[in-house]
Amino acid sequence: MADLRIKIGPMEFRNPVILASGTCGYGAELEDFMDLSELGGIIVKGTTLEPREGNPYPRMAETASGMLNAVGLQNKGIDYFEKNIYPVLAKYDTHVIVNVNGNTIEEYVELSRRLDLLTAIPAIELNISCPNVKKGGMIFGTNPASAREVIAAVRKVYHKTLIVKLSPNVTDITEFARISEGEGAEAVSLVNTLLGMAIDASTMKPKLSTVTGGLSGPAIKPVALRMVWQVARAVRIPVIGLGGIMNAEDAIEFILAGATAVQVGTVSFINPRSGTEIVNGIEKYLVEKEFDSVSRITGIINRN
Amino acid sequence: MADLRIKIGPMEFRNPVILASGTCGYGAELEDFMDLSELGGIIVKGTTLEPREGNPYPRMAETASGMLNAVGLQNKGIDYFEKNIYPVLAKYDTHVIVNVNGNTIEEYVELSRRLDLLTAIPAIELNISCPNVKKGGMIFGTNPASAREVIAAVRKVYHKTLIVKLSPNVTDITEFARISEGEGAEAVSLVNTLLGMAIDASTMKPKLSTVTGGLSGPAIKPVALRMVWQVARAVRIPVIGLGGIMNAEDAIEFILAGATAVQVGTVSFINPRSGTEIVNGIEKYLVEKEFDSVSRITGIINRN
Amino acid sequence: MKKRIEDLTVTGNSRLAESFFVIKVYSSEGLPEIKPGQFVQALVTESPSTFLRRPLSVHDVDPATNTISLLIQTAGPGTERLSRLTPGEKLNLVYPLGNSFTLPAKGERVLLTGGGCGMAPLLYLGRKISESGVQPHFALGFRNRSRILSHKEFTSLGPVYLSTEDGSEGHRGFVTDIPEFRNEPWDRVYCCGPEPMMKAVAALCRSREIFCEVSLENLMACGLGICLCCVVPTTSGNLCSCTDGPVFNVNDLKWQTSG
Amino acid sequence: MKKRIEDLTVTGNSRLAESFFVIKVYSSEGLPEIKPGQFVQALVTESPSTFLRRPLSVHDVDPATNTISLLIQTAGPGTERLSRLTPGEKLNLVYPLGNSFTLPAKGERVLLTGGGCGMAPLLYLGRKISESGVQPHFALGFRNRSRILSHKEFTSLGPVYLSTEDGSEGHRGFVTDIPEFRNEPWDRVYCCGPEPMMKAVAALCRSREIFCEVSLENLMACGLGICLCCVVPTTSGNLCSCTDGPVFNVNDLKWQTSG
Ligand SMILES: Cc1cc2nc3c(=O)[nH]c(=O)nc-3n(C[C@H](O)[C@H](O)[C@H](O)COP(=O)(O)OP(=O)(O)OC[C@H]3O[C@@H](n4cnc5c(N)ncnc54)[C@H](O)[C@@H]3O)c2cc1C
Ligand SMILES: Cc1cc2nc3c(=O)[nH]c(=O)nc-3n(C[C@H](O)[C@H](O)[C@H](O)COP(=O)(O)OP(=O)(O)OC[C@H]3O[C@@H](n4cnc5c(N)ncnc54)[C@H](O)[C@@H]3O)c2cc1C
Ligand SMILES: Cc1cc2nc3c(=O)[nH]c(=O)nc-3n(C[C@H](O)[C@H](O)[C@H](O)COP(=O)(O)O)c2cc1C
Ligand SMILES: Cc1cc2nc3c(=O)[nH]c(=O)nc-3n(C[C@H](O)[C@H](O)[C@H](O)COP(=O)(O)O)c2cc1C
Ligand code: FES
Ligand code: FES
Repeated sequence: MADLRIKIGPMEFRNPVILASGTCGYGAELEDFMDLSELGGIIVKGTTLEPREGNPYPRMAETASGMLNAVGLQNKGIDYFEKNIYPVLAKYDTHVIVNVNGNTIEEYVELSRRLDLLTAIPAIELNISCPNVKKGGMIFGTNPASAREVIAAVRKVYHKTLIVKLSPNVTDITEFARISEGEGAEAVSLVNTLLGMAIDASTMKPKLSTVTGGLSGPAIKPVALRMVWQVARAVRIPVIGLGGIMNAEDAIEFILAGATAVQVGTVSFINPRSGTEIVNGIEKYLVEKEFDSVSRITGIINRN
Repeated sequence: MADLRIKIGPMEFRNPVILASGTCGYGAELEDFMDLSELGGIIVKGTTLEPREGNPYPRMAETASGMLNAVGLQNKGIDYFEKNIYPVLAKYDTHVIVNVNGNTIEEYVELSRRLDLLTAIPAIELNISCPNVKKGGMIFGTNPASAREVIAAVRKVYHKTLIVKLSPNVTDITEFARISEGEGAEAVSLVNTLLGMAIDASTMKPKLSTVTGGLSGPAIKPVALRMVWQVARAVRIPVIGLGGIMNAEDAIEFILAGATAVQVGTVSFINPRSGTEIVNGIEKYLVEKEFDSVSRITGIINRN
Repeated sequence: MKKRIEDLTVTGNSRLAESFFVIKVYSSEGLPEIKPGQFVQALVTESPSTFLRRPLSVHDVDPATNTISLLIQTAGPGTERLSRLTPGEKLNLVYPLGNSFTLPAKGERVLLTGGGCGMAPLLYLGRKISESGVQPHFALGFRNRSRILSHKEFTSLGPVYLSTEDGSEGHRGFVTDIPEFRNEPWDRVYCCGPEPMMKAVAALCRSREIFCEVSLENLMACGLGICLCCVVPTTSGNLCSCTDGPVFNVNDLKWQTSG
Repeated sequence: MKKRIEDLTVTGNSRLAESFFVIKVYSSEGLPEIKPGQFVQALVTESPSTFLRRPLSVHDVDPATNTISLLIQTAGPGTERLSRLTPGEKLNLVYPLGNSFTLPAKGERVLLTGGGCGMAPLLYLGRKISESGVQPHFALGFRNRSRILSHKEFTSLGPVYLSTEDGSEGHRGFVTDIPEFRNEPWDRVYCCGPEPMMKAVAALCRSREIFCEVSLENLMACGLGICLCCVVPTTSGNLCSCTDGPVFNVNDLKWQTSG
């Protein structure tokens, strides 16, 4: 038995495995495959103040060891969320975190304020890195001044655990991590998708209705791992690592690089019970290597 | 028969397929597999003023649909190049381009000056994007002011075709393309490798001696294609696209996105005759689609 | 009906025609209830360019032997690999997924129409309709005689009308050109096939006010309603074709706008 | 000697021991000249996690049947896939690659030593040495009796001395503990095996001033000298083990510094 518990700000997580936003719906969709209470937490779908229809179909293209998506934050808005989804989420025996999105700082702030009041949501993940919307999203996450402004504004109204989700589409991701830390975020999560594109040579057209989209899956793991390693050395707040994790070994690599916790995203499309399999795999690894807790291996490659 | 010829600055290329630097040695290594004169050109190994030993072994790690390398510009320096390699290259019936690297602006300038004198080298590719060296390299390619300075300095002493090779590890690659254009480069090539990393969970150690390295191969194709598309819309000079091209279809996608020419890199490790196969595949595609020249499809996805 | 992820065992793989084949897989756990129109998400192993699962309609179910049939057309590397499955190999499925066709009421006149791999869901649908005491009729369309798939099992359930584009067998033209389709007073039409076929069928049914359900084949990543990639514009906004579909009543689709 | 890229046909796949197997492949074009110590770069298909080719030593060559043998140990997904090759399948190779062992002069006393998949190049080397009129001796090391590979073909070429780490067969210990190795006046020692074994052999040979060549198994991307990933520090700087090697005289290696 190894101790898998980890802490992020004031929150204790049963284990370091969290389902990533936009890849686990509201959790219920995966309940046939695993017991959500065996996970560290789930981060539900990207949510906005107003309902959004998202981008036109086609929104998806398969790529080498990965996929592009251009969903564009389709969701029913916070009113619907509060009334119809929150009551269900409130019953889950795992941390439920909401991924917060906006076109403007005001929208981010208003949404965060509303979520601050929902007692069963102990944390939000501020998404300043969505590449699939014209306004907001990645624009905040790729400009240091805008990032600082939106994080500071949300921090003022949001009193629980604030996680900032960073974009990999930047020259120096540690700059954004330091800004997050400086503005009082309890943690950063990285990476969101890499901006990519696919073309169908036979039709001579882009495969996505939006031309560009977000690349996820194992293809991006080397880049994500590098960024997690860089950020873990640059800030003291916990780093939540993700990007291409397919199994426990991948998750462990992120932890060795310095991640306190990990998120699993695209893999859920291929193996809808991967979340709990990864929890079990991490435990098995620790036992085999004779570590009594996951914290013993966090960032171990940086220790000497 | 389709006309495959393309132009870059004053140079006419037989076809748009060029072997990428660092992945084709000095060309001779691939002559058993293909006739170099059937290619548009070859860009030989990254060259520096002084000889370099490169980074310690291990320098390579396989990743999902790609690989990381941390070669670190191992080469024998320009003196050796002039004496022993240039005479061989001078006999090739294809464009031979040298990939130019330095720790300092002075080194870039001095090397370019020397190459300006070598009549059989019609162009250089200024590598401001190598992620595998501590000094120089990507540092120039990720800071707009430094990029401008080094390009301007080289432009002053180099009178033939100047291609600037851009780094994908930036927030906005079009900025660097515009700087290259503004400082008088005849073309830009992109992308160099993405900065990545790999860890061996069993040994709990990084797989590369340098921890981080450059990611290449199909994994990065969606990102490379997106950047080529962005840059082709941002500048008027020709764009040479590369990153993850494995076959003619991939090459065509880059051309459709706006690339005037393409480079083939990592694929040569797996299929050492891919260069000419891609030339033939592009021709076949054009014939099937009834285009009389490759220029008819360049950037076609942007035309309406 | 709980969804599950399970390794099933291939018990058969038979070629129907150039590029079409039927795979049979056996569940040692015992099959769950599967409704007509539902689909599976198949994991393709040993195909380096196939990253995601592949959605495939349930072609037939034999509860007695706990066997599912899949009718597959080779379209690319994923289906190509599936075409080489041999008895004894495992096929990992996430299933059963999606909604289902609405069964007819007693006494209704129903036509099941489709072509190519769109025939896949129609056999099981026909079987269920037949079991409910209603006689299914089938209208199947093909490019030409050599592309016609064996349809013995359809014939055993009800009358089959054929069309080929070149008239080399059955009626010349599309399924919508089959006289029985145009002239008989159908109460319900069910359709699965290439998009142009489904749109033509939908247009015909609308004009004659016939109840019509189609099964869409939108690109899917998850099949579970968690990626929102498979959306289709409907009168109630963008819906997931993997959970709200793949079966839609054509009156709910905004086809006029999407293509 | 021109390198080529060619689809060869698998004509045999036999298991030698738990996780070791020998693949035979046939060249319909006729084999080029292959020197002992050279290797091939094998393309692994149908293994999604195997992106690069896999370097494998030439284990044996039969010019009469245009057949190459490869002795392979299952180490991960790539070799695992190769272990499932069946006769008739194609195996795409880039070959012949690398330098080769230096053959002994008439009358020299030569020992070929290795263990595990390091035995691979020693059979063909032994055959070539034998053909040149020199008697090869073999010293083969294994973990224990159950890991010993069949070595009939070695025995047919010359005396074979065995060691096992636990003494369950042959001499207890490593190859360097075999009395014949330690005591006989060898002129040349050739070695291929795990790095610790090669270092021990090299140390012994250096101390006794015996000519010693080792075949390195550095990680390779290209095998052609174009990626510079496979370097080994030598007295003449970093050299590519794929073109300047894989065979090196131990006196040229800077092993003391690299680990
Ligand atoms: C709900 C549903 C049920 C399906 N049922 C069946 C079935 O019973 N039998 C069957 O043979 N096929 C069926 N399909 C289609 C099948 O999923 C695709 O043919 C398959 O995914 C192609 O995979 P591939 O790797 O072979 O080809 P790829 O290389 O992925 O694709 C080859 C070509 O097919 C196109 N394509 C891929 N997927 C789809 C799709 N979903 N719709 C339209 N075009 C596509 C691609 O754009 C490409 O042009 C179904 C699809 C859905 C969504
Ligand atoms: C010149 C040369 C000749 C070789 N000859 C043979 C041979 O005749 N028979 C044989 O079985 N193997 C040989 N090898 C080693 C063989 O190439 C590797 O075992 C193989 O590439 C592993 O591939 P994989 O996908 O099965 O395992 P992977 O998943 O790639 O690797 C599994 C494990 O093996 C390690 N590994 C991979 N490649 C090497 C390597 N080159 N050296 C050391 N460790 C490695 C990895 O780090 C990992 O820990 C040779 C290697 C070289 C360079
Ligand atoms: C279909 C899809 C939808 C996504 N939606 C969101 C989202 O709403 N908010 C967000 O922060 N990230 C979103 N992401 C990004 C993932 O949470 C994750 O950061 C990314 O996919 C990289 O991780 P992975 O490779 O494990 O999938 C989405 C990813 C995918 C594939
Ligand atoms: C082993 C290796 C060495 C490389 N060396 C150089 C180099 O010296 N100079 C350079 O500009 N790019 C170098 N590159 C980058 C490639 O030229 C190319 O930009 C990159 O690999 C992306 O293309 P690909 O995916 O087709 O390989 C190297 C790449 C690899 C894999
Ligand atoms: S395929 Fe993912 S939501 Fe439908
Ligand atoms: S493996 Fe590429 S140079 Fe040796």
